[in-house]
Amino acid sequence: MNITVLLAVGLVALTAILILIFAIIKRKAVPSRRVIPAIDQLRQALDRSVEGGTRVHLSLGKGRLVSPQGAAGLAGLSTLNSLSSVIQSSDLPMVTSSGEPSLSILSQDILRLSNREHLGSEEISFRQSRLTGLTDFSYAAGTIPVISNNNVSTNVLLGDFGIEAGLIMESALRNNGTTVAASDDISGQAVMFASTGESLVGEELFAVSEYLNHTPVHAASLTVQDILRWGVIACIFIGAILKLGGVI
Amino acid sequence: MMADIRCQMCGKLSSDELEICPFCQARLTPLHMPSPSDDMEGSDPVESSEVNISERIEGNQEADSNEMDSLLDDYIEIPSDPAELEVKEWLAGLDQESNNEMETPDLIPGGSADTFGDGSDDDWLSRLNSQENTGAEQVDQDAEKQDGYAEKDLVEWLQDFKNDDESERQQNSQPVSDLPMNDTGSNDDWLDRLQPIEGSVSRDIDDGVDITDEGDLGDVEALPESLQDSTEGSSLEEDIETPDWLRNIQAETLDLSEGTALDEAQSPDWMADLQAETFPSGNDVDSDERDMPAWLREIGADSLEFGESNGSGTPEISFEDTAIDQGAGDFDDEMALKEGLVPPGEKNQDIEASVLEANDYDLNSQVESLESFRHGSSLEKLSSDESVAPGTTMPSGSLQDFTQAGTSSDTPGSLDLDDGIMDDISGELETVDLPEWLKELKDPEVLSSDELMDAEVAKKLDAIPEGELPEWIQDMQPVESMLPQDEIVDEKLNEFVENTGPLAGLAGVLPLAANTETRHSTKPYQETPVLSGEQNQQVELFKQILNSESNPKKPPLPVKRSSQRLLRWIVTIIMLAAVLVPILINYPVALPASNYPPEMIQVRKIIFGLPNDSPVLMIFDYGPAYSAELEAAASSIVGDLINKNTRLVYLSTSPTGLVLADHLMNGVRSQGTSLIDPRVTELGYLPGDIQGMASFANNPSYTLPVSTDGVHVWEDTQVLQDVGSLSGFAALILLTENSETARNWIEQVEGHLGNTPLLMVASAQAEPMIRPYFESGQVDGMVTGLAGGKAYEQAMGISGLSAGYWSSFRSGLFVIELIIIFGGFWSLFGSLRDRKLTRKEEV
Amino acid sequence: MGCYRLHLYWSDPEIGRCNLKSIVSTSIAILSGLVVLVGYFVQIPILVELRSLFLDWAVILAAFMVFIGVLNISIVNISHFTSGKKDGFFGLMLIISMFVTLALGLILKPGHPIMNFIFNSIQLPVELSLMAVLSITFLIAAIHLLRRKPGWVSITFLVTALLILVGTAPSPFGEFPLLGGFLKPFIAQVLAASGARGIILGVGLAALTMGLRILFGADRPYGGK
Amino acid sequence: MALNPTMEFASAVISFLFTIMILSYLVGDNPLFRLGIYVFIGVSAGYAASVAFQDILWPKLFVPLITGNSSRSLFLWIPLFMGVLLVFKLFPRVSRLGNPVMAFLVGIGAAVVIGGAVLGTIIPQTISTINLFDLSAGGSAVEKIFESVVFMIGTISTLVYFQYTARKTPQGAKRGRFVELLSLLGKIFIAITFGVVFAGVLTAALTALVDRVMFIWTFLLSLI
Repeated sequence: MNITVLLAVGLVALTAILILIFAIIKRKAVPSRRVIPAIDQLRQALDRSVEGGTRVHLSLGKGRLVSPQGAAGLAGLSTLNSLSSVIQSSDLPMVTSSGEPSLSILSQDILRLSNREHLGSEEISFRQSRLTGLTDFSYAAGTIPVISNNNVSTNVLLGDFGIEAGLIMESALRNNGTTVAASDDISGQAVMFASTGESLVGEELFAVSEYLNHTPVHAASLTVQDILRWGVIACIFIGAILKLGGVI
Repeated sequence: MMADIRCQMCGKLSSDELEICPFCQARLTPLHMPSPSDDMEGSDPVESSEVNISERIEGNQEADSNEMDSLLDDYIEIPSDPAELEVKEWLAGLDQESNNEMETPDLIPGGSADTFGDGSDDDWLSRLNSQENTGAEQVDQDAEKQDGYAEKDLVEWLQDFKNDDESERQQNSQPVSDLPMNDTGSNDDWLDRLQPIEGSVSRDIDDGVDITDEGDLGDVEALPESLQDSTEGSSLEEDIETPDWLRNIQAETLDLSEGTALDEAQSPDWMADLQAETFPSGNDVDSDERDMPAWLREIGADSLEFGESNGSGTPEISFEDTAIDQGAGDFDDEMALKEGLVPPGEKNQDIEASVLEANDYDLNSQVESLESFRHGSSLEKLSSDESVAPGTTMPSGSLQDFTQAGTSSDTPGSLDLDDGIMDDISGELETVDLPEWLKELKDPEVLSSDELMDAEVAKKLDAIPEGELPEWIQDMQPVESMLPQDEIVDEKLNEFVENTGPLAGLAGVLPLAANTETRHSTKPYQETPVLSGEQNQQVELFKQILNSESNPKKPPLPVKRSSQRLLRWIVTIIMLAAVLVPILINYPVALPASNYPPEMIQVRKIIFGLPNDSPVLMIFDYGPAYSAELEAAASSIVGDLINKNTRLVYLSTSPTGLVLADHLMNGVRSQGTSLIDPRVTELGYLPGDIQGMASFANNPSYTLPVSTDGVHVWEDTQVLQDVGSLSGFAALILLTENSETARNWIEQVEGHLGNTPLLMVASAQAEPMIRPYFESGQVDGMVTGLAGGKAYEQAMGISGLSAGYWSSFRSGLFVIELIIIFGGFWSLFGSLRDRKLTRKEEV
Repeated sequence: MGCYRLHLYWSDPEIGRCNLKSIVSTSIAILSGLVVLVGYFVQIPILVELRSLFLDWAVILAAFMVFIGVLNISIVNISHFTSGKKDGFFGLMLIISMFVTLALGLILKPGHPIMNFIFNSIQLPVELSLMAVLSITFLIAAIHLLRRKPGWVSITFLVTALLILVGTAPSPFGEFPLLGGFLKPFIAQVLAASGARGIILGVGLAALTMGLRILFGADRPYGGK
Repeated sequence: MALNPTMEFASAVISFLFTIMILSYLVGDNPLFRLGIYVFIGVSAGYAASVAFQDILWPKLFVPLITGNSSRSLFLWIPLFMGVLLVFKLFPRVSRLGNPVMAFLVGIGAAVVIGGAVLGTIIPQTISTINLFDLSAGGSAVEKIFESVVFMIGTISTLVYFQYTARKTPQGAKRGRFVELLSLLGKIFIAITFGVVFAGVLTAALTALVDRVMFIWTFLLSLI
């Protein structure tokens, strides 16, 4: 087992232990978090949608489940889980779109469960959780009618998006909708930064569900991320000094 | 039941066996035989009206209290007619009456003490909403046209009252017909008598506020509402000093309200209750007058009653007139000042305003309605202040019963409740119930409150021996010391000599007339100390809550779709022109690329150094959307590879990669950049993303054993027989637009390449993420985008696909730069202008 | 099911009822994940074999997923068409084009000239055209950026983009040697690359905790949570 | 495999029509555009499904099951069964039957995410940042140190920008001054990164626009 693998095992084990510890010890505490303007804007947009009886649209991206991009899709699903309970009070049920069949199926499960918890019925329409395409651009193009035909006023893009997200955001703009977007892909993030009022950057994509709906485990994972962040910074700093000194 | 008797002088309880109060030596039992109605405690309205007098006196000012107390005492001490016999019993039953209050249901939501805690403003609002619903139901009942009031038709509060007094009515073994409210039947009687009066009232109101007889039920129904409202409203006047003996009465009675101190925090609460009571009108009022809020009709009715009385020209009435005007003015200014709800001068329009605005249930209009109601109630208060004679107050007993029925034990201060009742009495007197005993004193026809008052006062005063000044009056001398400090006793008062009643021949006493003169100077004293700073804050907070509720959250400014479309069209036309013009005018395409990037130079070196017939692996991992850019970047590289007669083997981890590779090869052929036919082998599609990459990197011949033609390429001497692994290739070229795909490939093949160079043809959008791998040496060379392709062609001295795009690309790029510059400035100035406008609006 | 919070896991009887079902799924997720994860790090033959086997199954299931996606798209668009909703006709066109392409692909294989013809005639030009539309869309977005969120961050963004664009190709007025030769490489290779690395590292950390939450059974999208 | 001239012309005509349909979106959303994207969605889905069958299911599942040559053929019945269970996800009443399969995929996906994050991102990116300070790589030492320091500051400050933990203050959650300062710097680096990437996106999209305009022009010329 080489040094890289050892480091990897140690990092994974450390992260797992820290998450468990913080989830148990701090389970009753609500940690203080920095303000993320995009998430505040999302809350306001959700309020307006619920009050205005318009629809909320969540797009989960195209990240395949069994791939490194799957994390973004899973983060989107986690957010959907938080959103679905909020949106239940709206006149119109929220609609989701995705470019990956597995995400579509999982989002249907989440919406079905949410309906059962809040409305006592598992009935959801396939139209409510749609697979709009099987390739990047067909997915984005297929989302355009979802936005323009469903009285959508709030668009949330959370997942793995490339520059094709520009089509979705353009459609939202043409329908006077509010868009809050996040992607794990930097090209997608750059496009979202330019096209939306407030966009989530980088790892903020993974923090949305905790900001919207606090749970001990999600809170612990954010805290652990902060700890690891400084660990990585320390490694870079010390490693750079050692490298300059010729030690390593 | 009658264990104790409350002394009307000191208010303390004494045994019913005593005749003289041990505390103040006042006579407790009147000199007469008990009447059959002795058992009727708590059920007689006049009884509570006595309490009303004392309590109202306490609630107003000491001077009044002393004076009225004297009248009251005489009236008790020297009974002269059957009505007075009953008066004593009512007095005796005061405790019982109060105890009944304990059992009455809470018809004044929000009156509980705990709602004042923490200034829980949200609670008012929630109660407001709950009241809204109940209010709506009441108005629905209003809408029902009814003949008389059968028990089933009694409105909610009346039903509650009825239930509460059920036990007492049970005790009425022998109903006394001359007592109102002694059973349900009598209850109906007075209500029936109310009908015609209401009709006249309605007609009177028609001049001011248009109400038809259909609203009668609403009138009757609204009575307790107004009572409750007045009750709460009068609770604002509790900062007044009260003499000890009155304090005792107050203390005794206040126990009923579970010690709810009359703190200033009550203000929002009663406002909430008032607000809630007005909701029926807010909900259901439409152009149909019958839906007009009941309390509103009362105001109209009472005001007009006073107006009518003015016409009769009796001195009190003329006085009342002025008092009303002044009081009303005071109240409106005061309200406008305190609550800022309605500017001064608009008070007379409030009623109409509330009715008109009630249609769309605007909470602000509800508040205006509330103010207008208070305006009305103030008129009644003033008038009742003038009519302090017992006769005036007696009829209010029935109202008192209603009120007690409609007052919860936790209503802040039942004394206020009675104040409130008194406020309404003078207004209701002519229109509402005249007890039988009172009718016996008069002609059959209905009398005005003032006539009633005169008759009663005259009767009581005549019964008092002349020249005798009761000792309790002496105890209370000097009168000036009991007057409010700000009250000036003018000389006329001292010169005044009483010529009737028990004070006949005495000067300087406080006759009714004198009292009425001082009334003016005491008005502000009565009305002014209403809201404290905290209460004002709470009123303001309440207003803010109402406004925040009625004003929806501002959504972001909607995008002007027309301007958006126009801008889009303009930009589209400009861009199409910028791209098309160079083609039309045959713009020279041989313009040099910006520079030769080092990563491109590395690619050129490596391609140039490849031996002939060497195997080169190409991985096509881009989507159709990027085919133009990547084909432009890669076509000349592929052309060079073909010219070197390399064995091109390609695969793809993208489902469309292979067909795009085909498209590229065909493009290269059509471009004619290659001199010979390419030796191309298609390994096929590599599924599984990173797993597939890893698998192929570990063991390519196992992962993709055969080509798409079904040839076992790894065993074919013409293709890959000499290549067992990735390190066996002369070069590995990855064409991708996705930095993640690039990263995955780099990571997976890194350990298997050996000396095989890894080159990359990438989209310009992925360059910043891929470049670090070139910087770190993980990637040996890179061509990025059209510019990179053009630079490569230029370096190789060929004119390929990118050269064909170059002139249009350059032109389009230049226009984009200009649009970004000018558009950016335009937006910047626009946003600055918006900021200025926003600031101006804020200012 | 409601059994998505660890601390609720055993409390609610309704939850308890559904736990049995969710526990099976959760156990499968955790076990399969652990096998693959340990297989990354530890080279125990059986684990490596299992990991490889599971990954192969995942690839096959992903292919099944594509067909489930096709069915999903069909159901939605058929319902659009039958219920006479807006775009119902287009939905019908979608289904026809999808099944014609699928049938030809199953019969002729994707590499066949007919399949290439369909691809080159429809998918390729449409995607390129959508990309062309995006060029206008992004340009308009850049124009509105300072109006939408004025501030130095947006200005930095636009100035950087402008510098890179100017450095990409010489302008009609000639070339800016300093820009193309030094400034653009420095911005792209140092400033932008460092920022990109910071973002990628952050996303990596977040992905790590995200994956662990699933292996803990805290996040269970397969059960609806 | 090249097409014959007739097929090529037909392909060009259809390409032209679809290009016009999609570009009409620049004028506004319209039925032509809708028709274009719906057909496009159908074709792309059909193509992807046919690739999934021809390149994955057939060679990796059905052929081994039919021929039984594969040593793993016994194990292939399991994914086949799981695939059948997945179909139940389309039917709400029995969709729970597919949950274990989804759980399997999610679990494997989570492991892949963790492995990719640790072995593919965190450790390599950290190491390569450290390696920037390797002066033995050649080049001017001062220039290299300067670039490496700037690079490290950019990476660190960008990382710090994302820190979530903050202190509770009367004005709300606030981070420490030092962290705020670093995150401010990180914001600049992020803006620069996005600016560079956005420029790349614009040029990539512009290339597509140029390609389409040139295609339309050449097609129209070919008609004349």
